[in-house]
Amino acid sequence: MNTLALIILIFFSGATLAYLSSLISNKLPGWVALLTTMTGTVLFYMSFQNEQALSFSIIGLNLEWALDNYTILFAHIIFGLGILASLYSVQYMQNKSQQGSFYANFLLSIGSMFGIIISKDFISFFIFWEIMTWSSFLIVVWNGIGFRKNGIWYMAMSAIGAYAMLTAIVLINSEIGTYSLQAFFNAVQENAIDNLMLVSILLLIGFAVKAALMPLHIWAPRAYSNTPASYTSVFSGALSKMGVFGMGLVLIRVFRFSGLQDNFDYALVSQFTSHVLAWLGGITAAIATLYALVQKDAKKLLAYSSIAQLGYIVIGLAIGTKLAVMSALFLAIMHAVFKGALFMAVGAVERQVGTTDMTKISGLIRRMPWTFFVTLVSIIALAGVPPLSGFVGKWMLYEALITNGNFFLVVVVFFSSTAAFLYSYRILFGLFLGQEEDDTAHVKEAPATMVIPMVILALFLIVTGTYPGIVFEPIAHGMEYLGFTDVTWNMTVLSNVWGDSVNLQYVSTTIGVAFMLALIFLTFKGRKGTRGVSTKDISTSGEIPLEHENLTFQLDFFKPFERAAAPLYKRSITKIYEDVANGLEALFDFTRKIYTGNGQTYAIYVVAFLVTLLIVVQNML
Amino acid sequence: MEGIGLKILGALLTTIMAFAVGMTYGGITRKLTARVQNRVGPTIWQNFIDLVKLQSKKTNIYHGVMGHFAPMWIITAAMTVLMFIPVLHPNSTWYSTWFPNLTFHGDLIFLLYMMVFGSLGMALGAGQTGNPNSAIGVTRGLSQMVGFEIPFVLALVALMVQYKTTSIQDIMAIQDQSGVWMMFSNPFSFLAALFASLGMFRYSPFDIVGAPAELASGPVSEFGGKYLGVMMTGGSIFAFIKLTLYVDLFMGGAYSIPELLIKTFALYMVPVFYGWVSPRYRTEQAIRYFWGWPTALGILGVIIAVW
Amino acid sequence: MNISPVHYIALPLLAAFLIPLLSKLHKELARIVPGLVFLYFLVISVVLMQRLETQPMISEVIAGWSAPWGINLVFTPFSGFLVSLMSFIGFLVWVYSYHFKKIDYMPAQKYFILLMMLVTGSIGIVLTGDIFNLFVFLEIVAISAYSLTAFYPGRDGAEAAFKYLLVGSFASALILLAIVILYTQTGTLNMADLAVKMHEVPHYLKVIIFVLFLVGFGIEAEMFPLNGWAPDAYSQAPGPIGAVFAGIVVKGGIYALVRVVYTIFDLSGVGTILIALGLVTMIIAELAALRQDNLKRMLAYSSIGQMGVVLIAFGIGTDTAIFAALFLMLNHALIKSMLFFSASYLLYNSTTKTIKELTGMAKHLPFVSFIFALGAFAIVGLPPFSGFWSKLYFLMAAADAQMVLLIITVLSVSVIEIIYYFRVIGKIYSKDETSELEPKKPTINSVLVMTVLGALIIIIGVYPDLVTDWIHHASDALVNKSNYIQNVLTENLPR
Amino acid sequence: MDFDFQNIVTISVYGSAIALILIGIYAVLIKKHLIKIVIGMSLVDAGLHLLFVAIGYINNGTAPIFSPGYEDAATNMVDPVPQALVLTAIVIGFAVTAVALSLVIRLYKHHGTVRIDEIKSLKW
Repeated sequence: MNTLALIILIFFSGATLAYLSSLISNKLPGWVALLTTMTGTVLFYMSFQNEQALSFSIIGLNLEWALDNYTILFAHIIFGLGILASLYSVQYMQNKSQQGSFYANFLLSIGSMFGIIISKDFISFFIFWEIMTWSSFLIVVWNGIGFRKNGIWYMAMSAIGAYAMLTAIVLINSEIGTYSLQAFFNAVQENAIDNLMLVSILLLIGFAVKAALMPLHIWAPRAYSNTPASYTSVFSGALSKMGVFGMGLVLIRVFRFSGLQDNFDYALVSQFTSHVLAWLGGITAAIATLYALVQKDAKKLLAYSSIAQLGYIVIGLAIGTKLAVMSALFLAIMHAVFKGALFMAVGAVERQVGTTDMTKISGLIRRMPWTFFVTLVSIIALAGVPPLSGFVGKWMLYEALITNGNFFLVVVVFFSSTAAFLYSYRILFGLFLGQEEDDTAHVKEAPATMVIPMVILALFLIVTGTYPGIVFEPIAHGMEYLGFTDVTWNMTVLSNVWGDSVNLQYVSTTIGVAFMLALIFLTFKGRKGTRGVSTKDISTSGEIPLEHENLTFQLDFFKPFERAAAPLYKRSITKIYEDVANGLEALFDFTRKIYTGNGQTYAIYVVAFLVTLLIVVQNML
Repeated sequence: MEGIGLKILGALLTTIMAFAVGMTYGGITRKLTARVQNRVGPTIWQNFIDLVKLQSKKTNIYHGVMGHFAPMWIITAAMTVLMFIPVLHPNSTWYSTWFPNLTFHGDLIFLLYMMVFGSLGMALGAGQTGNPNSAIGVTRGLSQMVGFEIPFVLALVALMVQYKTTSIQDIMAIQDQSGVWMMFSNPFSFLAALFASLGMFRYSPFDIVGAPAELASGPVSEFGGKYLGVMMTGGSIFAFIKLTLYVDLFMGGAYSIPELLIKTFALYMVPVFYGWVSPRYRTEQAIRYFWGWPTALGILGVIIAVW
Repeated sequence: MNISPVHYIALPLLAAFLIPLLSKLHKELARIVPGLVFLYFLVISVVLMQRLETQPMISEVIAGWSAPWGINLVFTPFSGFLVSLMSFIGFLVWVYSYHFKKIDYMPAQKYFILLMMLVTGSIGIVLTGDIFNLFVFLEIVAISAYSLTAFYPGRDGAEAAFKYLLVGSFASALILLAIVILYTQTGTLNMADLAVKMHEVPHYLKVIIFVLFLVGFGIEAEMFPLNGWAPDAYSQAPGPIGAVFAGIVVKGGIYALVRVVYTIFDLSGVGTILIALGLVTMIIAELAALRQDNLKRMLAYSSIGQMGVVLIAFGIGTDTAIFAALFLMLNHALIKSMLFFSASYLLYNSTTKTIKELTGMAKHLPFVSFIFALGAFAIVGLPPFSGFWSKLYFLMAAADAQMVLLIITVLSVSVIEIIYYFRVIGKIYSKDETSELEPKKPTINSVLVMTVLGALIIIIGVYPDLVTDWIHHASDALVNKSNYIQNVLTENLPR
Repeated sequence: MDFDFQNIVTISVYGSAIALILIGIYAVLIKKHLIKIVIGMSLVDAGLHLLFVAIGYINNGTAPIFSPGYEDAATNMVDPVPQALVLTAIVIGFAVTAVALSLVIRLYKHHGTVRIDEIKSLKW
């Protein structure tokens, strides 16, 4: 049997099995899920180097599945994160009810993500896309709380995206008579599609929803923050990358390498669209960052931060130069890693403490050191501070923007990355630093099966911070699939088109040496007699705080900044959407008043309709 | 082998010089400020004296791992940045013999990010001490940073876009060739950067981060002894770095140590002077300040650069 | 005994007559006999569909008069498709409602007889080849539908039934008038013959007749603005009857409309009218559904909306479009009846029947809630459930016809559909609060029915080829008008 | 010749058929009383039936029966089909009216009124 089909089958039957096993015991599904992801992953890694293809026909439509380098790149994200998340999940979900439905959807969404990337035709692409949507939707609403707020928006926005995509798909089919992706690309090359721009924009809308691009992002904060953390890491890490996956295909494969650049209209429109997208990405990043730093809930903060990070990725793809695309794909992978780790860490806090509200937690550093370590490393990567891998992606993005002449965009990006330090500090301080409260004194570190996946991700960030070439290799292959030729990369040196470069090995060596020197000095100087003190044991300007004096600082964390940036907070897009939705509903409510409930009115409608038709139709037919 | 040994020696020398210059400038500032305020003031060596005092004190308090790491992060960041910044002009004889440095080209983006590294460590350390005043100081500092980074980046982007390079050495070389300093050829960008430097040095009116009077020195309030000493060292090096960076970018770099000292001191006096005549801003006022004229100047600079 | 389409009509009529007598022997017979009839329906459907493999269609002459003089029943792949579907749904409804009024056998007897007549009438509409006969069957359907709507004395059934009747009587009057005019012009009532002689009719009269038919059948097909009765009737009739309305009765109306448009008339431009009407119907219905508090009314409006889509598909009129239309009808029949089945249990003890009362129902009724959710997923066209394929084909047809705006409109409305269906699911699965209602646990037979439907929806969704051949035959038969005429009129007509 | 008896009858039959239909429609659409509405519906039916029968009628035609001595009846007989159809339609109309009236009774019991505009518990 074909391995691709086998993997899909494994995930889908695993989903069924996980659901059924929950009827026996609530503990089983977690293990079933772990086993399934493991089998799938092992199967994939055993065979992904071989050429793989499968095609079959259903209801007269040809479906094709195949592996290529671009696919493999994303498959790494899906399987890597999938397996770690399912390992993490076993203990995380331990005491929760209804694990059957959770794990069934968990596996379904992982399986369908794999399905999306291996699809070489639009139909199976769309089918898997929708399965992914609804399975993730079911997890979003899985806890059954706040459905109206969280679930409906997700589903509605996803539906808008999916239907935009579906429109594009059927239009493509009506033009070229097939759903094959390859045929589509060929037709683009031959300029055989009349309304190519419409189709592309529709497709982009579809992908933009999943990539949470402004203004289609409003589902994301709620959806991300409402899912169990073991899934959120996949949701934000891998699932949102499906939007990136699709955007890459459209923006690069269609816009950049369509061979139609000589066609003036086409070039104009495609460039314009790319620019708009890039700016949308930038605005997304900026606004989402601003919203992230006023959040009180750690998960929500991370959710907004995900949106911001996806904004960077979209910018990279939209700019479309070699370096930009490389940075986008690199950031996509790194975002999957550090956001996966962060959500896991926050999930660990949630499990051990019971809440992710940062105004209620503080000072967990000594209680959960490993979790803190992971969070710290991931946050450093997220903030893009050297020597971790987040910096690599950021550097490439900046260089790409500057060398490409997008100088204002780079300022927007820089603004949002700088503001990102604020929320980075917020989450570190909010959860781990600050006063160690008595109510969290009993908290223990999360179990090993939860810590190990997080630590693996953190280590990955550290290693790729010095040797990003590990990740560049699959990216370069993937970019070749997209149409770039001779993509060069170096294991540890970053360089831009102007020839400027950064040698990461030097950087990390210097940092390492300096750090070690300082460490030795500080640790051994006057080490004897040093005593550790609690966070209560402080001197506020020489005053010793009283026993029950409140020393916790969590509320209104960045109030001064909020005040300074007040105009930017004034208009909430979510609010605009909600107003529009309410207005529409009122309009619809008015519409249905035509059904007055009086039988006679209905009879009058019949007669009136008859007369109207007689008049109108007489002229028409 | 010989090359590496020399390099390490050069690195040490650079560090020591940066430290000494930074400390001295701090001392001079204290003295000058006092004189302006009609006080006697400390000697200009007061910073060194303070440092010796701090290092000779025995530190009995251990605030936890982050508190322990915070000074290290600062000093690490300071040293690393120093290693990647051209202290002297590459063409100078001093450079090749005594300050070979570990520099490659001194990539600007890298430096921008590396400079944050220290603040982040500081913030984390301050956070762990549990003193709310420290955390408040940190949030103010970070917020203010978002403020002044905008004009600063705009200025840098203007340079990078205009001269199609992200390397400091290249920018210095360009100034060398044209014979015009960037502060004259790109005046708006220079002004924007200069305004940004006001925030960077955190003198009045942007000193609410440390807020000497009411917050017990803000982020560092819980640190003492060896920790505070190391932090001071790091801070001094950083002051030197910032000044050197500005000199490199806008004043054509320096060919010799005295030239460097003159240029940096001249630059250093700008925030100091500005501070003497200004009251303190609230954080949001500070941010608004940076997002106002400095940003406008920066944008103007970029537009001119692209033209 | 030779199996022929006549059995569809004759047997239930006989049974309806016999049931009161038989139930004197044993009360349970009143329940069992209709079931047997439905089962027999299934059997003859299978047999006749098989026979269609060898011959293009089965034209059954009644009372020895061959067409066009006598009344004949025509079993084409198209009508066969609908008849089988109706028989199947009818049978499921019977199984589902076997325990209906368990203790009270008199109402149960009425219920079953009326149910049987409802299904028979709809099947008759589809089978008959005679336009007046179609009218008669339409009236059989109507009268049983009125009675079933008013079945529960406690509810507002009578009101709904009266509105239905008021509008329905207009329908019958208009259709009758159309038939009268048609007869004066052509002198025949046989549909095939009518189609042949249609060109003799003056154009303006043709249009008038067409409009009369359109409005008349449009009432049964729930076309806007003729559908005011539908939500009332759906919500007031007993639960399973809602399924019958959505799954069977509407299909009869649509069939009649389509037969008139495609077979009898040769007017050009009808497609546009159908598209316009379908579009308006769909939009208004879905908008109305969005703000419904009453679950069954919501389902009814959704049903109307779906019928609008079917009309649009028929209006587009290409092969793909008709294929899509039939597929939509099939899916709608399966899914909507499943939704009605599950909704009746969800609302069992509720007095107001509002969505609000469903909060947290999933805790009490996990299976039924699951089925409802599955139905909702399928009806909004999420893959891999059966609704997806029909939607896809519909869109493909629209795209081939270059109707981009139409696609966008339909899909925008689909978003609304998703919103209101998922709201209900959200209520059901909400854990914020739970309903105080004591739900009735579903009986074993209803569980069976829902399982079968659910399984079918998933199976068709995963492997649509199971039914597509069938639908292809049906759509070919509908498109191929001359074939129909020729086959009905073959053996006779010394022209 | 213009105003012969047959013609007058024909015109008056058609006229009264149409009048009946119009009166019926008026009653259904305008009258608020349920019974009157039901009567209106019956009137529409009756008018239609009359119309149908009138169409099938031929002046001086014979009954549509083939019997000895009337072999040429086919040329001059009244069309039997409309009559057959009308018979069916009458039966249907009767059934519908019966159902309608029973519903009216039910409605009166349930709502305590027979005015259609007061029976609007199901709407929107």
